[in-house]
Amino acid sequence: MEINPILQNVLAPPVLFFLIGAISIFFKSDLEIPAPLPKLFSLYLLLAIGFKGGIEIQKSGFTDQVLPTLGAAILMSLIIPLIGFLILRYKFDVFNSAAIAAAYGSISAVTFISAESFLEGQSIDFDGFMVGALALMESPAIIVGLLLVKFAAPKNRPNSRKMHLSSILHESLLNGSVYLLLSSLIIGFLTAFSNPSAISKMEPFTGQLFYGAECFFLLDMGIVAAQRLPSLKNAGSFLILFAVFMPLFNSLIGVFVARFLSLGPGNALLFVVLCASASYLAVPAAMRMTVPEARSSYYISTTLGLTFPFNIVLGIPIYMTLVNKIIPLPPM
Amino acid sequence: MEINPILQNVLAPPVLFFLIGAISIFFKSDLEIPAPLPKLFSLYLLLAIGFKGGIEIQKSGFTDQVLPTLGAAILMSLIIPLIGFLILRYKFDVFNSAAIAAAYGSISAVTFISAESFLEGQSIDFDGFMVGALALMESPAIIVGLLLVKFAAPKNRPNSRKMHLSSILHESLLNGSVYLLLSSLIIGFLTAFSNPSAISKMEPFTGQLFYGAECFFLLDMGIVAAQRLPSLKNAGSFLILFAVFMPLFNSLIGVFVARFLSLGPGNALLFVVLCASASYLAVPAAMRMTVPEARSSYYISTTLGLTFPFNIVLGIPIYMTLVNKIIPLPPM
Amino acid sequence: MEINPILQNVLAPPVLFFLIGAISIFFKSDLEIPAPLPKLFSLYLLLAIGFKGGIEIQKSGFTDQVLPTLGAAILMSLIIPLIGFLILRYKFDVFNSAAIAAAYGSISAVTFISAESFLEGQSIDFDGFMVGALALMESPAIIVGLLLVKFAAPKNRPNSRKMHLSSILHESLLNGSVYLLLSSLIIGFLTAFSNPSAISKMEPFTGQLFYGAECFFLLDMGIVAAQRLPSLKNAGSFLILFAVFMPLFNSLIGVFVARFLSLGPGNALLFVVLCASASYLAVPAAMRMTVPEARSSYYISTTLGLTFPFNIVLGIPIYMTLVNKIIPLPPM
Amino acid sequence: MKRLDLIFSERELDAIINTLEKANVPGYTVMKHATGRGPERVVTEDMEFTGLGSNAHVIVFCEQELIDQMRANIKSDLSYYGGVAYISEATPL
Amino acid sequence: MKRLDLIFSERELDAIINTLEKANVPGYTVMKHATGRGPERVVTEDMEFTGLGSNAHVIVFCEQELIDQMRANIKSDLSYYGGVAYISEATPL
Amino acid sequence: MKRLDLIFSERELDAIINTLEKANVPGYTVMKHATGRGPERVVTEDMEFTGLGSNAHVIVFCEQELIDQMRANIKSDLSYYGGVAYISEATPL
Ligand SMILES: Nc1ncnc2c1ncn2[C@@H]1O[C@H](COP(=O)(O)O)[C@@H](O)[C@H]1O
Ligand SMILES: Nc1ncnc2c1ncn2[C@@H]1O[C@H](COP(=O)(O)O)[C@@H](O)[C@H]1O
Ligand SMILES: Nc1ncnc2c1ncn2[C@@H]1O[C@H](COP(=O)(O)O)[C@@H](O)[C@H]1O
Ligand code: NA
Ligand code: NA
Ligand code: NA
Repeated sequence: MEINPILQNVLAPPVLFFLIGAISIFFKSDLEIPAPLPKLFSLYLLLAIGFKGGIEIQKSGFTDQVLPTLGAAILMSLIIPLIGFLILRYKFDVFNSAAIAAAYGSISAVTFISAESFLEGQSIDFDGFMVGALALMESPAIIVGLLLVKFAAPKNRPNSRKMHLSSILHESLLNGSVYLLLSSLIIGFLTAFSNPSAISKMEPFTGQLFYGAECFFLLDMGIVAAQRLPSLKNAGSFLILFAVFMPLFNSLIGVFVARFLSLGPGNALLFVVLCASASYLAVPAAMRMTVPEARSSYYISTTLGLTFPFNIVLGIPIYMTLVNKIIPLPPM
Repeated sequence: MEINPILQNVLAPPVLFFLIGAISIFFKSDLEIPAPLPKLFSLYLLLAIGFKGGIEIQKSGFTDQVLPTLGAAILMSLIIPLIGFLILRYKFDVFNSAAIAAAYGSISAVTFISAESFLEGQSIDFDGFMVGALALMESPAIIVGLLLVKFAAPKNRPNSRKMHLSSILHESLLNGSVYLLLSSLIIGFLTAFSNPSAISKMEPFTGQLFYGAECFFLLDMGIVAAQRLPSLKNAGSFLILFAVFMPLFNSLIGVFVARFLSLGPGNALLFVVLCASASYLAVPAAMRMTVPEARSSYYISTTLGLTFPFNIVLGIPIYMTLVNKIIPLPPM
Repeated sequence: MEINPILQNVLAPPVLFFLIGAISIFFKSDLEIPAPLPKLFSLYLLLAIGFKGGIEIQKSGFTDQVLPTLGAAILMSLIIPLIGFLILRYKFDVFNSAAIAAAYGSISAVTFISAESFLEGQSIDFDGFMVGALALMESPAIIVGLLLVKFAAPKNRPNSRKMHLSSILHESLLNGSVYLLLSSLIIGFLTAFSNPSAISKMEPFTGQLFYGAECFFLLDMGIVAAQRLPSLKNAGSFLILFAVFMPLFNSLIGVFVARFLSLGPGNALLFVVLCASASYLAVPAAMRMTVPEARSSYYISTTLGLTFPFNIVLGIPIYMTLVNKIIPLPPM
Repeated sequence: MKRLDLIFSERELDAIINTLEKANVPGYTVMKHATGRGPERVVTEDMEFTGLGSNAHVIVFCEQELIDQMRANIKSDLSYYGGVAYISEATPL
Repeated sequence: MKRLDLIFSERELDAIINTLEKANVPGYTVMKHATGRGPERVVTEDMEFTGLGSNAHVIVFCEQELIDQMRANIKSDLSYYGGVAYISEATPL
Repeated sequence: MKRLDLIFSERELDAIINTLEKANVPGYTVMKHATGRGPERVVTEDMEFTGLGSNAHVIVFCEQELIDQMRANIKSDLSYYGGVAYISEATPL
């Protein structure tokens, strides 16, 4: 009963394409998706998910659940990096600890998308406003990470010109992927509000094409993830364990918060997945610029090489089982 | 009553995506659509609009209106650069005047596409043969521009090896974007004629996807346009005024010609937009090769940085108001 | 009666786009589809054709015809390079003969796709398992080619470090395009088996978009093919004749094998096209690495510059006529 | 004349170009999408879509004085963020 | 041996390659999608899809004599259309 | 310090990087998508999607000794598969 959802998940096209991407690296195939094609799919997915989310939010309106859920989402993205930081400090310096912790406090949009596809495959409902939670959880962890560096390591730094509050806010809120997701969300909202006929004209692009483009992108992500693995070895076993147990730990907190918020099973899974996923777009970009002392291979290899595949292949069905166990079915 | 169509236009997804692209530059976001992705969308839009236009022309046949409209379109693309040249000569040398004037005599396919989307949003009909006018108006202005250089500046030029008539025709007719639009038009025509079942097989690609791809491309165009603005400052206020008033002036001529041709409001708007828009694909390519004395930043910054955004955001609804005021509703 | 199918074929959008691509080169238009956009379409087509083929195979099951046809396909891809090698040895050394022969023993997925489009245009049925034949025919010819080099030229080679059997298998089975096609086929099969609801979610991407993407890619292929033509001149008339007569010869063998297998006209055409087409993806990649002594311009110019256009424009309708003449209509 | 080759993360491109412009170099050329390995980092093509991006290779042909003038700024940028800078001789055609 | 670096608008690539081929250079390498600034123009990546395109960086390893032979042609191309050309020393490995 | 420029088919990139890594070079930079012509082959952009791919341009700044150490391996790779290698002088900024 616990293997079944995992197998079902693994046999869905997005996960299968992810796996063949990864396998191509182990077999040293020369399959390659050259730059900037992955960027095209990455931009497309952010635009489409934001746009559709905006429409859904406008349609469903701000129900009772929306504000508490969004608030809890932001809270989680503030707390998780603090916990992560404390754990990582056992082994790493302030810079690396803060950078890695920030990545785990933030989110991965593609993991979120995969969870949505999983729910659709199981015919479980979820709400559009969860995309709002996705968008709101990208940035706060970056701010926490940078503040941790600012206050925990004030004297070590030869050159802290980039650490003014304004540049911290800039890096966290105006990062390309944050900006595209948020502004597509707003456009979706405005369109549903003032121009509903345009929704059906966008639908073939943002809706129908989405699942296939997701598969194509996951094929690339499989390649990328598998290419990160060797550098994980250098990172040491502490970090490898962290990359698997931190998402599990975060999912546990997440599922109890979801229960407290009385979220339905679909929304609950998405909430848990947001807590459990880690960022490889916005956070690395911000950390590379503002905390160059941190080794980028640490925060990239763990998030992309281990946490992402773990979540895509095993995590999502595990979290679903967790949700089903811990959250009582809603009355009705 | 005059603000309403502008607001309505601004709240449509293509214009909204254009605006968030532009805003991303003002906020110094690192959102970026790396080359050659914009080229992909640019090629796609030319192919799709040509193909669909060719089908429409075959379907509707050559009605009474077609030939006069196409003739008037070509005439406009010959006259506008002459007027522009005379105006620009107050401030600029022959080379720059001819190059800028040629850009304003030619057209912008994306402005045309935006006008079509605007009409669809307002449920106003227009005819497929207007794509023929689009295709026919790309080249003549290039020829006029090059002839102006050839005759107005015969002795200044150290090296005029490129100015044979054959190379003028080559640059104007075989430019990649002209060629792709024209040949897609012919393919659409031939397909509708001899292979109508293929139309529905193309429809998901050239039809359904179009609106979304247009939005994505306009996101990039917003970025590009906003990045041109700083160099406009160097261009001086004369050129800035030219970039706004020349399209308005051209739209005025255009609307009276459209009235004279008894075009319906949809076709009339498209005709006016063709007159008012300026080229950033075919003309710069041709001018860079044949009139290297002209500063490319002049003709690119004005067309892309000011005229294009002006037309997309404000121009189209203004021209619609103009059309509604000046052209009597067709009987029936 | 024989010109009719050719004209009909030439007036279909994919072939028309191919032709305008080629014509753009003859007219020296600067139309260009910059790298890596062609790779995007190439990857997409392989993924989509594999996925759809896998679904079809699962749906139709392994009928009586499947195994004999697949076996015959493999056999053809072993025999054709041997014949080709014998012919080419009249003029070329072992290295060049083996490399060119391998290319003609293998297949071109886009030629196959064009034949499918041709059949759909003529409303002739064909079976999904033919994609299996496509996938199985890519590699064996590579192995034959490398074995020919290994045994026919053992002493000439200064450096044969790459010619271990393991590396021969690696180059032939793990080439990117072979791998993507095969694994997409498996994913399609698994999806149809365990996750049929996902098929309709993939359909807009792998199905509806396919025809348009094929047209876009053929536009590029027209450009590429026409750019190969000048280097064909250097290759000499023997190779030029080979590039046209070898496919015709292979189609003749193919049609008799198809008759022997009692294939219906649709499957027969696809089988013949597989025999007649030549590889420009998997084989050149493998030969470049393992037989650097062979001139890549020989095997690329013939396959891309002549055989591919010949098959797309004239070959397919000719083969159809052949199939109709030689294969009796199935009873019923 | 000298040729200055700068290779560093494209995320620092704006900072470096600022330095070049402030020194009034006669021109510069930027090639993006470079990958590689340095003492500190491996940069691979497959990571380009992530927040890390790839490297930029900047070439500047200019006089030695200009280089001397920019040296401190460039060195500070590169030492903080990583990257290499090399000078060689070059003669205008 | 010498190394010749040419940087100019990709629109002039055919003309320059013609010049190189006529001089029978042993080979050349082309890197497109370069951007930059020169005395006359700024070339940016975002403009690549427009009619202006970006720059090409051409490297030629060849003997000094060949360079002398091509000098006039290259200079004329570059002076008319813009671009830079620099020579440096290079030794085959 | 020296600058080593290697230009060859991207299909041989892994082999060459192996050679560099074995010699413990301090770093290297790779620029792909280069095209060109050599004594043996023409490499064009339009062929990049086929099995042939395009060229890679690899730059290594390192000491002369390392180059001497790698010479044999690199030469063997390049002679078998094609490509060029040139050394020039370079001074760290
Ligand atoms: N010795 C070297 N030779 C050539 N390129 C180098 C060398 N060292 C570093 N690089 C380049 O500089 C980039 C930044 O290096 P790093 O200092 O490790 O951040 C690397 O990714 C390489 O592209
Ligand atoms: N001093 C320089 N150093 C490096 N690249 C240059 C220099 N001057 C010009 N360039 C390059 O040459 C291109 C053409 O310059 P221009 O002569 O302004 O058209 C520029 O876009 C730069 O990429
Ligand atoms: N003399 C040269 N100067 C610059 N690049 C060269 C030269 N010779 C060869 N190349 C480059 O090296 C690649 C491989 O050459 P080949 O040895 O013909 O395979 C060519 O495609 C060019 O990019
Ligand atoms: Na998280
Ligand atoms: Na105009
Ligand atoms: Na074949």
